[in-house]
Amino acid sequence: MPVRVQTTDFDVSAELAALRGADPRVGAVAAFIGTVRDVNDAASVATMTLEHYPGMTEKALAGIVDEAKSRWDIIDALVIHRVGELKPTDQIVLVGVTGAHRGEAFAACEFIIDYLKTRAPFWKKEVTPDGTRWVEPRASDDDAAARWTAPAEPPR
Amino acid sequence: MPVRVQTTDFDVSAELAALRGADPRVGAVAAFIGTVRDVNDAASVATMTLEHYPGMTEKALAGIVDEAKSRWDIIDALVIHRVGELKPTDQIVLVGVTGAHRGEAFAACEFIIDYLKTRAPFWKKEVTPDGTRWVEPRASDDDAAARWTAPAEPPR
Amino acid sequence: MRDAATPPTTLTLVYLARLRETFGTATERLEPPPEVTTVATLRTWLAARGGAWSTELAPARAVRIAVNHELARPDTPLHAGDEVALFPPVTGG
Amino acid sequence: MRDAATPPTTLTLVYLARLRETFGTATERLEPPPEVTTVATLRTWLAARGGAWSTELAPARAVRIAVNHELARPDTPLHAGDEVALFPPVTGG
Repeated sequence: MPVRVQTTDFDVSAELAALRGADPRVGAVAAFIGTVRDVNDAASVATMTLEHYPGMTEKALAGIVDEAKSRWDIIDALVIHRVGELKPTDQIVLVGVTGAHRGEAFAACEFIIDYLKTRAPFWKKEVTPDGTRWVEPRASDDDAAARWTAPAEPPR
Repeated sequence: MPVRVQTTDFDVSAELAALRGADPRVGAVAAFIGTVRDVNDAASVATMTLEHYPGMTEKALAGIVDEAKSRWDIIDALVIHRVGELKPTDQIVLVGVTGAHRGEAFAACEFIIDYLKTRAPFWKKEVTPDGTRWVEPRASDDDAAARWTAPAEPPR
Repeated sequence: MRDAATPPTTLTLVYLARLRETFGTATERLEPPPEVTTVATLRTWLAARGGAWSTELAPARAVRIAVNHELARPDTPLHAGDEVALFPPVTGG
Repeated sequence: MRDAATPPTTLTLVYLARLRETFGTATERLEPPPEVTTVATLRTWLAARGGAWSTELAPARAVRIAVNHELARPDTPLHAGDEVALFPPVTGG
């Protein structure tokens, strides 16, 4: 159940290989990679800085992974999130989930990124031609996270 | 829209990096990797051989990718499927989808693997302690593919 | 397959996976009788060969048929030069 | 934060992202009055400082509050030595 916050980039192959280990029960790996776009809310983005709340971040991510493991029959899950200065096309976050079957792996992967987007203490500050601004939260992220609560079964 | 059938292994990082290119519109990459399990239908699997129908395979995969692109607002998609002899923990298939936002990328990725499982001409033959056997199709795969037809909107 | 030497009623049959093994052949060219105009009538005609053909192509068995690399339905028409593939439900991915 | 020199009513406040910038401080230790027993009463008491505090912590503003690294609700009780963080809705991922 590795959860990491780091300034450096990550290698997707190496991270997913480590997550799978040599476990021959794994039949499915679902993964999500978030990357920096050059446009956000109609403004062009030159660079962004990601800030977090050390101590709480790791606890929040571990809690989200634990919740995913309790909801779905998965084998393991991984979250790596970068902080510091990033530019368009840079990788921001990796979520990887292993399982015997793909349906549970996909659901858990999507759940983890949806919850991370609304519950893990990260904040983005963008540099645009009009100056520096804190990114506003998206209502669509709240909607995505709300899909996973009540009823007990996720909306698949 | 790369679609490839090959006997050799693939590197997930390199393939997803090529799929993303340097396109700064990409904000989300959803990926699925299928791997060989050592147990299938309660029998232990030593090795498996994947056969396909050359000519039709590429056409079927390209058709599934085109269908995904017409249904969801995604930027690009990739399918790599291995054939030949494989052993437990080997990678079988990679599906990667890029988009501006994660919801569409996840849906298209899951659609592609669900359709591939029921429509692309691949067959698995397993070597088990009881001898060699052709893998039987799963009803759960038919159910998964059927989720995407009628009603017109996929069940998200 | 559409060269001038091919009689207009010739089909190329392709058998894959378990069907290739049980039929003992991977491909054949054949000239079916005039009543074989669709995928369904071809299947019935092949099943009448008896033995493994009768067993594997019995109506209750799940058999997929592709014409010129596209999945076909029972009423898909056949034309001279078509490549017709018969195979079990797929199990890739 | 729970060392013997800390008075029992001392809280460590942490301000993050936009709130850190507008308040001009990242952290402070303070001793709130006895009526500050929950997250909600702490917020009201801080808002009464006026200026940016009043603006950013107005009831209509979306502010998230964590106690000891766990997201809290308005009725979450506060205890001596708690680390209480105030921040805008998160935007990671």
